[in-house]
Amino acid sequence: MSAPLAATEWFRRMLFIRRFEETLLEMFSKGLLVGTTHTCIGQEADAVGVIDHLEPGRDVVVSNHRCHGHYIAFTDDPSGLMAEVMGRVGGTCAGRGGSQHLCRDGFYTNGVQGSIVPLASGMALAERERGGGGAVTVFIGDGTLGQGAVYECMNMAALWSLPLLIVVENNQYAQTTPVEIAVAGSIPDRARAFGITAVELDGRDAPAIHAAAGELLSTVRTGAPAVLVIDTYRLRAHSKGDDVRDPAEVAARERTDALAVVSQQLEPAERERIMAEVESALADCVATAEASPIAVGSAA
Amino acid sequence: MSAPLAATEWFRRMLFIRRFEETLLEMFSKGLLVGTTHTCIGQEADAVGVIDHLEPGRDVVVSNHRCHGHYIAFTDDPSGLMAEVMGRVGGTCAGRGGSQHLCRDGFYTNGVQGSIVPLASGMALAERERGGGGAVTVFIGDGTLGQGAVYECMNMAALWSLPLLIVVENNQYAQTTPVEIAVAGSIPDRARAFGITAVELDGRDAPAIHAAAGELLSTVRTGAPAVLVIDTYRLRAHSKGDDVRDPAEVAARERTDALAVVSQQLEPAERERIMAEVESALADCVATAEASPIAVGSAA
Amino acid sequence: MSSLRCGAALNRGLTEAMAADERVYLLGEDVLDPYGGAFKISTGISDRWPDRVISTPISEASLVGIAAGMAIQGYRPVLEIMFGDFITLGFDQIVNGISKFREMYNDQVRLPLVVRTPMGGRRGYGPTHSQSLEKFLIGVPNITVVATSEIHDLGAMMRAAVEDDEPVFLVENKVMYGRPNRRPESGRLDGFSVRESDGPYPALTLSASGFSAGTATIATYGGTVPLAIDAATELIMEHEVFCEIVVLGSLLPLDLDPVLESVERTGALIVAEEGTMTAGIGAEIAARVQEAAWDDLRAPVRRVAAADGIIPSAPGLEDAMLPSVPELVDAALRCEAARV
Amino acid sequence: MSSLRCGAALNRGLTEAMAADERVYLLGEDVLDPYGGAFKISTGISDRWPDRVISTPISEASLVGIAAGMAIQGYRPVLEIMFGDFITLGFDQIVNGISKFREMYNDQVRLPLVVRTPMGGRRGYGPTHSQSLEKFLIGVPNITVVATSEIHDLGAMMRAAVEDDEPVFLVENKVMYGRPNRRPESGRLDGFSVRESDGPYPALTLSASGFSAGTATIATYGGTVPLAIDAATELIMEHEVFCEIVVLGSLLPLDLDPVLESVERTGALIVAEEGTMTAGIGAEIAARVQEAAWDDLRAPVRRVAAADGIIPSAPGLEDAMLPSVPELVDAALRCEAARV
Ligand SMILES: Cc1ncc(C[n+]2csc(CCOP(=O)(O)OP(=O)(O)O)c2C)c(N)n1
Ligand SMILES: Cc1ncc(C[n+]2csc(CCOP(=O)(O)OP(=O)(O)O)c2C)c(N)n1
Ligand SMILES: [Mg+2]
Ligand SMILES: [Mg+2]
Repeated sequence: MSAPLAATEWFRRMLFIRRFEETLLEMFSKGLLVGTTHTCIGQEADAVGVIDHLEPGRDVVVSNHRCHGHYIAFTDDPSGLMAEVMGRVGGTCAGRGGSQHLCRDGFYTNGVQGSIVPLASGMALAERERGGGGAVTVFIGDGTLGQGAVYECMNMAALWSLPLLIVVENNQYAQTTPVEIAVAGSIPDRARAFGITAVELDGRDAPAIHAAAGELLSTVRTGAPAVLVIDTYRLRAHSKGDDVRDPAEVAARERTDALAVVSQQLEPAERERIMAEVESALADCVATAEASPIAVGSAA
Repeated sequence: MSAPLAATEWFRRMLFIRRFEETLLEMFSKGLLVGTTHTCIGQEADAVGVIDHLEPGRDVVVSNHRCHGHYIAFTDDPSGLMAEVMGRVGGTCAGRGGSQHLCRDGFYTNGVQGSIVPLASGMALAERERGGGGAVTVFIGDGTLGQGAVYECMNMAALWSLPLLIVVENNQYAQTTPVEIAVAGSIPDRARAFGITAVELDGRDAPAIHAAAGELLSTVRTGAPAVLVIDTYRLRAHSKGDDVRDPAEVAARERTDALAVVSQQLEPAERERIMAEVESALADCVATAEASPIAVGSAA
Repeated sequence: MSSLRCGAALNRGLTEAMAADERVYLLGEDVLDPYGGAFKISTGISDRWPDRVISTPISEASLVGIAAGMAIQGYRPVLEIMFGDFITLGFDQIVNGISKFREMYNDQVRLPLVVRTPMGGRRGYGPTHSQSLEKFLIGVPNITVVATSEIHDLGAMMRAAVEDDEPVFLVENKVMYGRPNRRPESGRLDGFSVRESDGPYPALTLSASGFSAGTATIATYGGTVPLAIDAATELIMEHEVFCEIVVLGSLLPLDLDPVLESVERTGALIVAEEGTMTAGIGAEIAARVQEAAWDDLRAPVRRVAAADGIIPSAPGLEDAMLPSVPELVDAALRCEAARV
Repeated sequence: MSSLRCGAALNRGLTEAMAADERVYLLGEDVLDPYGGAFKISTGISDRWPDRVISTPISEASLVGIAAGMAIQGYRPVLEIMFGDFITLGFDQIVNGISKFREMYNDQVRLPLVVRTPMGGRRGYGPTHSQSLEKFLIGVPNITVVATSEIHDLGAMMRAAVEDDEPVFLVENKVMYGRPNRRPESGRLDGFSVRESDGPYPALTLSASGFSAGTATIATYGGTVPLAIDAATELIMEHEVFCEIVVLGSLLPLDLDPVLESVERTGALIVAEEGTMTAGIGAEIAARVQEAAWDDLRAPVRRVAAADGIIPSAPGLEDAMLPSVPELVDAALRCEAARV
């Protein structure tokens, strides 16, 4: 269980993810990118707080369409991701996967809601057998609780003592669908009914995410699967497209999201310094990606 | 909500189902039937107790592979079922469906575990829209709780106020698999986590099944889905085949099953009289079925 | 009508179907207004009939079964699956449910339901959001699989699907949505003469030579139709090779009469589809046509399809594996070579 | 070896594979001893390796994904799906997972897993427990689909599947399990000369005329093999018509060289399978062979398969819709008619 993160560290890591994704959106709006992308803007604390306890080589992370933050937090390979989204040869998957189909060093994503949970469970079974103390963390959204595979796997994870942490990023919406009309009852109780420990917390409190994830992961590693429900909010559209939410609702959350909270804790000079560092790292990342050739195939 | 059943009525209805299925097993062992069959011997009270509250024309019953008891209790067409299992033209589905694929007057079964729950949910949605106070009751086994569709539908049933009663006949085994190694946590809590009322009871107590089902169904009809978990026991093999359970375990349950309990409540003379009536009704049923021609097709 | 985009035409047809019969219900993810579904085909419907539109959780497998249950009980559900790639989640409900009930229950039930879904690539959505999986549907007995195209009367096709008493899987194409729904006028379209077969899901046969003898027939459907038209046009302009195009409406049941009639005139067949080649629509058509038109064919039936593999995200990689106009031109030129 | 039943031969192969590599794990419903799986193919394995056998809940969809996850992380899971009919539940995990990972992740992962499952009817199990659904698998890129038959070396085939670095779907046949696993001896079986191709999933070519010219080739696999042998025998005995039989081992990738070589000798092809005809294995084979062997064929490729529909429970109804020896004989006689 990693030590708590300093505010500067929270800020640096979350800001990098934020700026990375804002850059993607700008590139889309300029027509520089094709396809689609789902940003985790507003939810960066989930990635940073949970993944700080994980190590490539030992642990596995499985994620979904909204995966950039998780990828950057786990792999430290933002330029590979940038190149992937740009369809470059140097991308994480050489342009084959794109934004939501990534793979690197124990990090895997796929684009079909729910289907990643069985994959993660199988990986957790492998970790259990290997016995090296590794944990598998899978990130899903509130909407993905609609998929039956999630419950099939909760059942097996409990029966088989899998070292599996399911993080539910409840950002209150699935695409345009508010959680109230798609998720009945109680999310943590759904896990508890399978005999799985579940914790729910407010994602605006970044240190709370870090502490809860650390605690859960230490028991997960011993074979007690767990569910962490993070109540959060996505500040931008579902993908690049239109957003049907009330702008006032979004604006209110913009003022209180985890990055805003942490930012306020910093001295202005320190904040400026980190912002400058992040911009420069991001520029490097984009430059590296852009230096990679565009992926082209030979005709079938 | 129907009035409680008299012991004689319990005995007559359960015994008929019991003897019907014992007859099937005898016919199989004599090589008179082909294919497969799953008897509900030991679980008859579930069918009789729940379905006494249901009416063809108003309500719908959806069942699984272990469906004979449900069919007989709901449709009062045992000879159609007998003819179906015998592959006769006069069978419920003219021999097309066989033992586990039945359809008559709002009674439907299918042989893929779990897949009937969405079907039943769609039918419940239809009933809700029709607004005639009809309820849909779907019977599943403990093993079928492994299927994700069950939870997808619990969620939607709760969200959409479906008039759906899910009866879980927990007979402690799925084929050879004991419930302990296949079902983690608590069955009723799984339903409650979706905001669904759940009741669990001992299936040896037939009147308790009747009372609980009646009460649940009266709220189900108003759009509050419910789950009834009946802890029961199957006294014969999963299908016709071998049984890997401890014979002592089975024998102990044989002495205490609902039919044995009710039987003991009757005067010997009354018991004899009903038994004779049941045998004669069964003989009629078999004769009617046998009078129907064997189903044959023209070559493709 | 001619300036209406295909997506809007489908939406209009769906709206008319909702208006015509109150047993029609719309179910799907994010179908409520103002969003109206990820590709806007359901726009305006929930505002008008809030009680007959159900916005669902992300539960494709069960939704297919729920549609079946509603249909058996007398309703006419239209289920939108957001991306055709997710039809796989409902595959058990399709194969072991919808395909079975009517026949297995000895005709005691009907399943008047529609599952509509967008297929196809060329939008950079990557491996799990770009596939053309209708090939798996045509192997399922007792269902109807309809392929919409930009030259079909899309509104009529949508209405026909909703009015159909059998389960219909309506395959749409993402790129098509944004293109105009063009229709033949006085039997002509884009310089081709056009014949349209009867029935709710007609086939359209296009000929640049007034249905006189030609080099090859290109049988195709859906998103590959504009490629076939471009290829046929290029073949005329640059090679003086005349092809007929048969744009199929129904993929299952597969009524191949228009194809066989065309092959009688051309003596050669190319089947073009966007799905991966192996076990595709082209396989079934080739198997049938080589048997039924053995004496008419002067060359084997050829298939043009996506390469067997994933659909990559990067546009340059995606383009290379999806079927293309040059491949179609090339196939036709091979037929021309076999002719002389 | 010749007296071993097919089920026991598969069990022996699986046992050997478990013994040979401790990364091999067995997962499935009711696979524990003493039951050993519904068809006993897993018998004796959990007694010997209790820690490497996992009896699972009835969760087919997730189990396919779990196998994928284990495989990516270096294990070699063997997943038993109790009836092939339920492969539909795992279809999303197959199409959008197993089929994609290696290629989509730019070759960074491998998926050495086996999904084995019994297909086929003729046991009166009815519509949801009798199907031959392998036709849906051969449309999925990047997987291997292997068809076992009673004349293959089943133990070797099972071991090869488990040792394969690619995902293998091993199709077995329920009726086959109880029949002896017969093997050619000195290149002969049942009066036929036999040639076996190389590789882990070989094709066997049977000829009653020492591979001289014949009337037709019957390409088949799995549970239809004994029908083809019976039909070929009847054709010789009663009609003096000589057919070759090609028993395919690998359905995907589909190596058709043995079929093409045989067609070179016979000039005609019949494809026989137990699945329903439309979009079946026969469609793909017909499409390929008519193209590749256009000059060798003197008649169209014909298909013998189940009628498109449900598999009824009553034996008389089931028999009528499944492919039969008379249908095969008839198809061959039509080829003979085209010959003269
Ligand atoms: C099986 C499936 N159905 C539908 C989609 C389309 N889709 C992509 S993201 C999404 C919403 C997911 O919501 P949630 O799980 O809450 O994640 P969020 O987008 O809010 O992070 C949908 C419906 C999909 N990718 N997979
Ligand atoms: C999807 C699926 N998987 C497997 C089977 C085979 N099967 C038939 S009954 C059964 C056990 C079901 O157990 P349970 O739900 O407890 O019902 P019970 O047989 O005990 O009444 C199994 C595995 C099936 N029919 N469907
Ligand atoms: Mg969400
Ligand atoms: Mg049970």
